[in-house]
Amino acid sequence: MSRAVTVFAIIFFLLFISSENAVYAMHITEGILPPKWVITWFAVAMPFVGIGIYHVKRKKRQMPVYLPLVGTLGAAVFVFSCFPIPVIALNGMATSHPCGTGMSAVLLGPFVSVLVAAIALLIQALFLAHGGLTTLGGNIFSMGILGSFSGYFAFKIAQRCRLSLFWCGFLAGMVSDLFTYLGTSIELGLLVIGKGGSFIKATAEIFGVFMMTSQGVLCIVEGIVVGFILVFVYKRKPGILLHLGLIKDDTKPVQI
Amino acid sequence: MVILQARNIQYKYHDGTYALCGASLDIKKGELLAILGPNGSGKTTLLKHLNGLLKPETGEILLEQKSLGKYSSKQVFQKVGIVFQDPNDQLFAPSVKEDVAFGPLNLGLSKDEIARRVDEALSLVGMTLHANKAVDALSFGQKKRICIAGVLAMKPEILVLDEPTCGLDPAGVTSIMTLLKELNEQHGITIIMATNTVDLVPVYMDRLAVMYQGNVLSVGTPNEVFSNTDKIKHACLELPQIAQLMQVLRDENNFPMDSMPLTVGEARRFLVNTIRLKHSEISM
Amino acid sequence: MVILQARNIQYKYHDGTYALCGASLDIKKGELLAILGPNGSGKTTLLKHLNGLLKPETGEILLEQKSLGKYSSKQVFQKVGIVFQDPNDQLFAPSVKEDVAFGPLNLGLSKDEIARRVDEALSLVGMTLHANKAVDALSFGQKKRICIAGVLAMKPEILVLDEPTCGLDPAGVTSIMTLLKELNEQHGITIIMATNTVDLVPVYMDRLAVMYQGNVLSVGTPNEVFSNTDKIKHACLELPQIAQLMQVLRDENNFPMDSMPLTVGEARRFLVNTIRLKHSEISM
Amino acid sequence: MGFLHHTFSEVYARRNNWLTEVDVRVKLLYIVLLLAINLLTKNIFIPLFFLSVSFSLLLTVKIPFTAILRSMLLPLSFAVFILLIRGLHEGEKVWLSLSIVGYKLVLKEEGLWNGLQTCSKVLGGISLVILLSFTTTISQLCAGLKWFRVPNTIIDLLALIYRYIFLFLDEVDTMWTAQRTRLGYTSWKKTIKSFGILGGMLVIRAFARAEQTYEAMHARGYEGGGILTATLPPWRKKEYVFVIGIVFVLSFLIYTRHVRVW
Ligand SMILES: Nc1ncnc2c1ncn2[C@@H]1O[C@H](COP(=O)(O)OP(=O)(O)OP(=O)(O)O)[C@@H](O)[C@H]1O
Ligand SMILES: Nc1ncnc2c1ncn2[C@@H]1O[C@H](COP(=O)(O)OP(=O)(O)OP(=O)(O)O)[C@@H](O)[C@H]1O
Ligand SMILES: [Mg+2]
Ligand SMILES: [Mg+2]
Repeated sequence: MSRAVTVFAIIFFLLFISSENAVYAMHITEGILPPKWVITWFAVAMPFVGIGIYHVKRKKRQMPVYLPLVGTLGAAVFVFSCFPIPVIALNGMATSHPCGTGMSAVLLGPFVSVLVAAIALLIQALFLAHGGLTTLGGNIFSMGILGSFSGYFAFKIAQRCRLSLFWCGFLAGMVSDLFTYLGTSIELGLLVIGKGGSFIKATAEIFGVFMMTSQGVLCIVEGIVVGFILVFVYKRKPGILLHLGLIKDDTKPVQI
Repeated sequence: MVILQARNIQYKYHDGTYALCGASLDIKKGELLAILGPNGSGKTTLLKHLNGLLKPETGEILLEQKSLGKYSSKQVFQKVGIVFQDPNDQLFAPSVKEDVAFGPLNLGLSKDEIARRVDEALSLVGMTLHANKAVDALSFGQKKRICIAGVLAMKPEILVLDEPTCGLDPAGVTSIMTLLKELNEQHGITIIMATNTVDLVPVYMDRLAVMYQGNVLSVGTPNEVFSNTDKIKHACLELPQIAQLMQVLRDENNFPMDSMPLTVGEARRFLVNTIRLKHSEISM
Repeated sequence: MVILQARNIQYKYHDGTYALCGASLDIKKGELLAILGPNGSGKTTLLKHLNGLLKPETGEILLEQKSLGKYSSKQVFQKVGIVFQDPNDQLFAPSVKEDVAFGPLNLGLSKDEIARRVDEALSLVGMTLHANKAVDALSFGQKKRICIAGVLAMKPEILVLDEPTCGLDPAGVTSIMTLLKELNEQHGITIIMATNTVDLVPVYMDRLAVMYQGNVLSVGTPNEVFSNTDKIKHACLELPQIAQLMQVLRDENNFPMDSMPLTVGEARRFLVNTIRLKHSEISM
Repeated sequence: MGFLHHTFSEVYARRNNWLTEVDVRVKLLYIVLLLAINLLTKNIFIPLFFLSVSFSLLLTVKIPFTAILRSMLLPLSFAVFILLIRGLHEGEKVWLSLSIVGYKLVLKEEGLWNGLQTCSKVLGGISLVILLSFTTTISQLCAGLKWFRVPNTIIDLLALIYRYIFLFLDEVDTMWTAQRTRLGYTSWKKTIKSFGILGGMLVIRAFARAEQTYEAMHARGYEGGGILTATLPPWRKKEYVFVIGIVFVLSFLIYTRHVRVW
């Protein structure tokens, strides 16, 4: 059985790199989740989005520039997630695309990052046909919630451990990417429950497929790029990181 | 000698707009050529074809009589340097020196060679004193110069510039144009620049091409091109101010002219002569 | 009558650069005033003071003889509209209509009134047909027009523009300047614009102010200001092309001039007269 | 344009045709309800019916077949993946057993049937979404969402993000090109580094843009309120007809038990 999965992983992978659209592989496509899970995931996602809205509203009242700031940074993260990152995978070089949620969680905080991810997913679902409307809740769960919170905590913990800015960014990018794929795998794995399959086995298999096709390397590469980005911004405009609360104050120089 | 040649280039953007519809242009070695045209006429698109950044749908680009496809992109980028309109889009490194070194570094040169090239490029654009400054601390015109230095550090034979004077004050315009003229005359670099400012052209340029709606309407010396005023009007352009004055004088006041003066110097000579002529005519 | 007055404004940015060091300027009701100056001379900074976007460190702005501090910021924004240089910073709504409606919406007007104002503003700038278009489907010049419409929809008495013609082709420049002239003459809106293009000034402007290093060097009609060529040179500016020609003719060739012609029309009249004069002088 | 090939644009939605003129509220209502039916139905032909109707509707407004196909490519590969996984994992009855390069593959009937059902739902659902997106502009969408009481913060952010995506794509494209001409992408290592710089520039740009945009908004009286007017015309007869239509379709489907509602 596992051999069969390997073969299909390869077929799947070839299918992926052959299509120019191998972009948002981590999004679950419209129509795949049954009604029960559609409702569940929406129910899980709603509170987080709600808290995100509350955060934006509160901050906006204190400083009105916050709304356009979330808008432009959200757009920047979206564009970042379109970068064709080259990764070394099964059959040599291929390109894949970062999730970007790790970066947005670091820049905007986890709750606002969920909100931004939700909007990005809506835009992708509608205008790129990546993901879907009924699967929006599920995708918000994996990419928005898991991605944002894991990335955010990775960053904070790394900072607590006094790692340099680069490694903080690296961990945020890598961990959030990993968790996004894990979330997607769990959601797909849950589908076999009650159909005679084993949830753990299916999840592990799907996660394995993701990791073996380019996404495994992508996690590391996304980490490196996010690390580079933070260092670059720190070198050129440290005020930005200070303003967003990534680093504490100007007096103590951040290790690079 | 023709060094770079665009043959019948047609190009369509993703959204279906035809930005170029059969544009052809010959660029001679060592000349300073201006491409003039209204907004959206395809200047930037044509410039991006000249070093293979965009691939034409039909037609081809010949670099030294060989199709661009026969070169590796590294070779082409080394031979044809391009400077875009907004300097803020092109300065990546925190300091001036590092930014200029970006190209040579990617060429895989030795450290000494890189340092030499950076110094040389900076002195060419007259920015040696600013080598260690942060990029953000520079004025707009200085940033432009650093962009040019960054490309010069790769020792291109051809320099392509997109609206190098846009957004600069008159003194800045003069200084950039003088720099380009110097690079052209003293270092033999072929220069092609797109511009919207007609007044610059007769003063600095050897030849000019007029673009309109994705086509090259006419090519020639400023005198040749500007004497066909209908074509200029048709391309939504204007004559240089001096030429406008001379044109009314010729057409409405019947001043006799062999060729139309285009610069302040030419106009002055012409006017002084005319008056002297009238003078002597009458006193005879 | 002076409608807006800057008195001894001093302003320092966060990083410590003094962008304005005691600039003073009077703006008369109903005039079309240009602010000329090299890059970094503080034009944009001064304009941002005129409607209270920036607060001066010392000095004050008087709007209709009352200090700006005595108005609520909403009142000021309604009286003084500002259009920035880059239209992309100002057009944030997805469609033209919604963008123009943004100002009236914030004024708390009724839906009907908003719709009426949007239509009116769009027809003033001649963009009624584009009301439902998406903002990114417009050309640069069209975007500029929509920016102006967005401000006009708030019915300001004073319109402040930062380099409205930068990056436009000659036809675009003419069309924007004609629009401004029309708004000024037919609708009585006082207009203040910063610009780098000296050639525009004598053709369209009533008065001009020259800025240099955070100060206003001189104010007056184009004739007054441009006749002091030393000051212009000092401020890193140039005379308009026609004025340059006239200046050499006056200074080097001793053409007698009462006042220096600055536009094509004036120069033509002058030249024709001079020649006729010489003519009659001699034939007498 | 390199890496932005997959970028989207509203070119089709900005055209004028009878589908773009249908009221956005009606469209949203239809799409959401039809998506629900698509999900709930046990009948494999209903999603396929949606697929064919959506396709023919899009073809009537002259949207190129290839454009539709291109946007379906990724969901399609996803669907095939699901089909195969289910075919391999679920059920007992062997439908086909074959061996490829030494591996023995057993496809089972029940799994394949279930997979086929999911496949059809993917196709039906995606085609409905595409039908909406190819005929609705973002500003119509915002107005529609506002009418359905979606929070203002989401709508404002949706509009802002959508607007700035295009701007940043252009800017990033220029920067990327500039890096490329100075050989920033000639090896894997350089590429990663150049992307880091590009991303950093993007963040810095976003920050500067936010400040300039806020200034421009502030100068037009913005103090933290909403940013869209989003006015919709009142309901016309046509819209009422459409809404009554969907009610009939629903009751018919429930009556014929193609849709099982728990
Ligand atoms: N990225 C793009 N996608 C789609 N269309 C484009 C793109 N860039 C340019 N165009 C279109 O192609 C045409 C030519 O554009 P181009 O930028 O070459 O003009 P230009 O002569 O450089 O104008 P300008 O003086 O404004 O710089 C225009 O109609 C423009 O709208
Ligand atoms: N946000 C800022 N932070 C720090 N310094 C600034 C800022 N904006 C402008 N400056 C500085 O203030 C001075 C005046 O700038 P300003 O933008 O007003 O000039 P300008 O006359 O508008 O120039 P330009 O013709 O280039 O638009 C310059 O020295 C500039 O470097
Ligand atoms: Mg251009
Ligand atoms: Mg300025």
